Amino acid sequence: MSQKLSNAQIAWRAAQDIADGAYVNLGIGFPEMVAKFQPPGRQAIFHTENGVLNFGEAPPAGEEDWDLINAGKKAITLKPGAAFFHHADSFGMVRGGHLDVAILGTYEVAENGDLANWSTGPKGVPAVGGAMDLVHGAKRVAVITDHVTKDGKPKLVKRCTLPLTGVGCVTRVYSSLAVIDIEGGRFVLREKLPSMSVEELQAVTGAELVLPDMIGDLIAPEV
Amino acid sequence: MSQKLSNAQIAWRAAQDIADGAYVNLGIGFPEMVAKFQPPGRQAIFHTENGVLNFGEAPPAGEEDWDLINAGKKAITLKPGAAFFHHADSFGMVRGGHLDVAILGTYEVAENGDLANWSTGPKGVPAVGGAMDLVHGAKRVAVITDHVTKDGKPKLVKRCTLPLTGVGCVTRVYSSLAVIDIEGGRFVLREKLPSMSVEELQAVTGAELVLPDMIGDLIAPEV
Amino acid sequence: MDKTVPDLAAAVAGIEDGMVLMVGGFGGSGAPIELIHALIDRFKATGSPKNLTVVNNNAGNGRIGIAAMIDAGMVAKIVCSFPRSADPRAFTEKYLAGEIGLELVPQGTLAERIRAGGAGIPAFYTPASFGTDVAKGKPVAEFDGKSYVQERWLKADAALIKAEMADTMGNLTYRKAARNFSPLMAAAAKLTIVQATNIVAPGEIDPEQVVTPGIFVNRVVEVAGAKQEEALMRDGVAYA
Amino acid sequence: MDKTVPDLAAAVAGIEDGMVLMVGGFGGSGAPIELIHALIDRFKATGSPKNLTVVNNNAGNGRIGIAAMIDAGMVAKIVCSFPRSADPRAFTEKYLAGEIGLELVPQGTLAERIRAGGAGIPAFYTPASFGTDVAKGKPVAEFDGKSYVQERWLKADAALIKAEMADTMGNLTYRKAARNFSPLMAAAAKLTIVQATNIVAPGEIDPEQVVTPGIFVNRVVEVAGAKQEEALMRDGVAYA
Repeated sequence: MSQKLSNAQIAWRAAQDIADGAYVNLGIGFPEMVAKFQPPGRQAIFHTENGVLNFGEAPPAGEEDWDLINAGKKAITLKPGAAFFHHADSFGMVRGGHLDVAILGTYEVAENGDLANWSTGPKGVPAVGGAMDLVHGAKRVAVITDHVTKDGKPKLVKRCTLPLTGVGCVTRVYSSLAVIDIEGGRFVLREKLPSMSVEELQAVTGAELVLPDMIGDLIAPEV
Repeated sequence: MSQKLSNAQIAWRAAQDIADGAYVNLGIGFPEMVAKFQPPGRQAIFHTENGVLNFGEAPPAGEEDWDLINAGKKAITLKPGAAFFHHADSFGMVRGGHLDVAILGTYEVAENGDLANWSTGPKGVPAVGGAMDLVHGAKRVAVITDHVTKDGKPKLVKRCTLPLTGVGCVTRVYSSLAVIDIEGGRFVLREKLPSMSVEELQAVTGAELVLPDMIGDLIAPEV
Repeated sequence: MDKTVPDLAAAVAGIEDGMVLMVGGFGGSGAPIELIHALIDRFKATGSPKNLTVVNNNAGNGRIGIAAMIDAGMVAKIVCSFPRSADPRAFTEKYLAGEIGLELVPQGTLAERIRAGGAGIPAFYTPASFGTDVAKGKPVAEFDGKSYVQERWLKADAALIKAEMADTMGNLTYRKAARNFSPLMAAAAKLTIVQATNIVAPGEIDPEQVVTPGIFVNRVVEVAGAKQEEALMRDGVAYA
Repeated sequence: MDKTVPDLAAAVAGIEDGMVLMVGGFGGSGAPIELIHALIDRFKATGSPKNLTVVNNNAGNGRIGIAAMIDAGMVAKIVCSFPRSADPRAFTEKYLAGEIGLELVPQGTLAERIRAGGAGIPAFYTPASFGTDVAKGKPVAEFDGKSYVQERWLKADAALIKAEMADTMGNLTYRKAARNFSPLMAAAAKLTIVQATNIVAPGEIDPEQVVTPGIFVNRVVEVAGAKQEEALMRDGVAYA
């Protein structure tokens, strides 16, 4: 297992599943990278919690307008057809099931769909932001993540050990090694790196992988 | 008891208690008349349930804009400093305690503050509109009413017999004969027609009048 | 990402028997008359949609709009706060004959239930109707010493909405007090269908002036010379 | 009906010890820096207000705004969703020392609780935080087979709000994404204090473009050259 997808490649793979015209929220940090890899001919509409729909890339340095930021407090620009709204309306969109996809980072994700991505434990200052809302309501909640921690421990687990962000909310995991759906409380393997055997993948996954008849090759370009 | 205030005079009396700058909702029909009698130098801001603040009088016939109406579906005009908003925001203003005064008509009002103004019984088509919301939230909920029904029966009663609009919500009654506060579950007489004795007033009132030391004269100009 | 459809018939496609249909407007202000009449046209031609539950503040006026839907026999039930109007015959006659259902909801509760439906709030508490016949059978609870009624969200299969300006992505503005229930209904329906006086390109509506963001809108059809209910009433129009 | 006040000191009068204070803004976007600093000035001169509970999405950044209030010792507790920022030292140090309280609220729940406070909804149900540590001790209920957490409204004694345009009656617009929590807070506070870039006469704001109607606003003060938090950060300003 010398090979794995880079973060950019994971983001690229997640972007391939976003349909033209989809309304999408990308979590702060790593998930924001997904926006870069929209396939040609498709236009997703990005939502940010602080009240903007249809924002675009960061402006050039020095041209920031600090009243025009995303949930990560980074300066953004608008695309034609954008809209502003207040925070209650913004989270109405989230909870109300109006987003097609939310893509989040994670510390752990469990085979029952539980997500733990907001706290690594009781020390330090806790901060939850919009994650606990985002995991509810979006038609599809996906996570993008390295398959294992820096110490090599599985991030895809039987049950989360860290404080939960949401219960039974994740439907798909894009990892550095595989694409896995969560169905009926199980990890169902959809794609894996071609260089890797199912046994090798199982060995670094914390819960049993269900193996359908068809398992695709997870192939991402150099990005 | 040959004498009583006209509807216009009742409306005039109610208007005297509306402070400059007050935010006010006037119920459909008779209460709308209160707007005509704002004392000189005072400007109330009128709210209508269908999403307008600071509307003014009806436009001349033939100049109506039917997208600019009040809750009674009558054409209105705007004053400078008006605002439009949707129905949930409009009733947020109502329930949220942002209106200073709501003035409603009534079938019955009880000494415990209960109001019955939406239904005269199970026959016909029931219709409630915004009354059940308006009786909650306004800092002061007042009713304007004839003191008795057309048959001479008291409209100010010990307990309502008709279906309630709201429980314990009314704080002041402007009638054709008196001004009465509701305090501690009792009718407290504040003003009465000078031509009428307390005994005569009590005789046409369905619950006991509490008599404070000072009872004012209810005097309204010819309007 | 172009939500425009070519005509009214295409706009109202997919509204089927038994659906819950929200209809924007308060009286004639904001009433999407042309969309409603297109739906009646379909019913006359095909016998569908029928058995609809219609959510609106009122229950129709005269012989046009929602009243014409009732006259035509398309409506099984009305959810509204005030089933009266200048000419409420269409509803009144069927109601008194037991041929149409009525769920009477206080106006602010109706607005908030629809807002809750769009915002993913399954239930909330309101002081409105506590202690009245309208609250019978509903859960009550006390908060800070005051009593409240629990109300549930209200969602729809489809909504018919009249906007002033729309861009092709479905961002909307409304004209004056015509917005009333429409922004709430647009969010609470699975299929939100909009007739707009004027359709423009994305970017032509100032993002700060969008009232209903396009995320809540599925289809937009331009109806330039939209009729006002009151004008049709004075002309004595009967549609059903 | 003129809600304008002559200066910042007059604007923040009446905010007293122990009050719950909502502060608009999301990070620096919409942060009413000048109102906050006027409140700090009063505290430095008089020792009051202190023991404040501050409601904001964040818990301050650098040594200005809310962070400077914390540094000055005015804040007993923060209610927020995300007490982190580019430079969160002011809060972090006091929090880890046990000198400041924290009520952590999911961001959408925070927005909805404030909205409920302004709209007279004492409690509502949300899916957010169900099954997590944040929901511990809160009532839960099931609707249509799904579990939800009951949340209570959030109100304030006062709110500090930054607007773009205000008329003298208190009707407001906001600049771009700077509106965020502000329209909600303006409605949820007893005393809503606004700094506006530009104050105009009634009628100069199109009634369709008013975001916060004046009914929610008590005082308006003009602050023409308002500072942006990010610009002050880059200049290394420390206010407390």
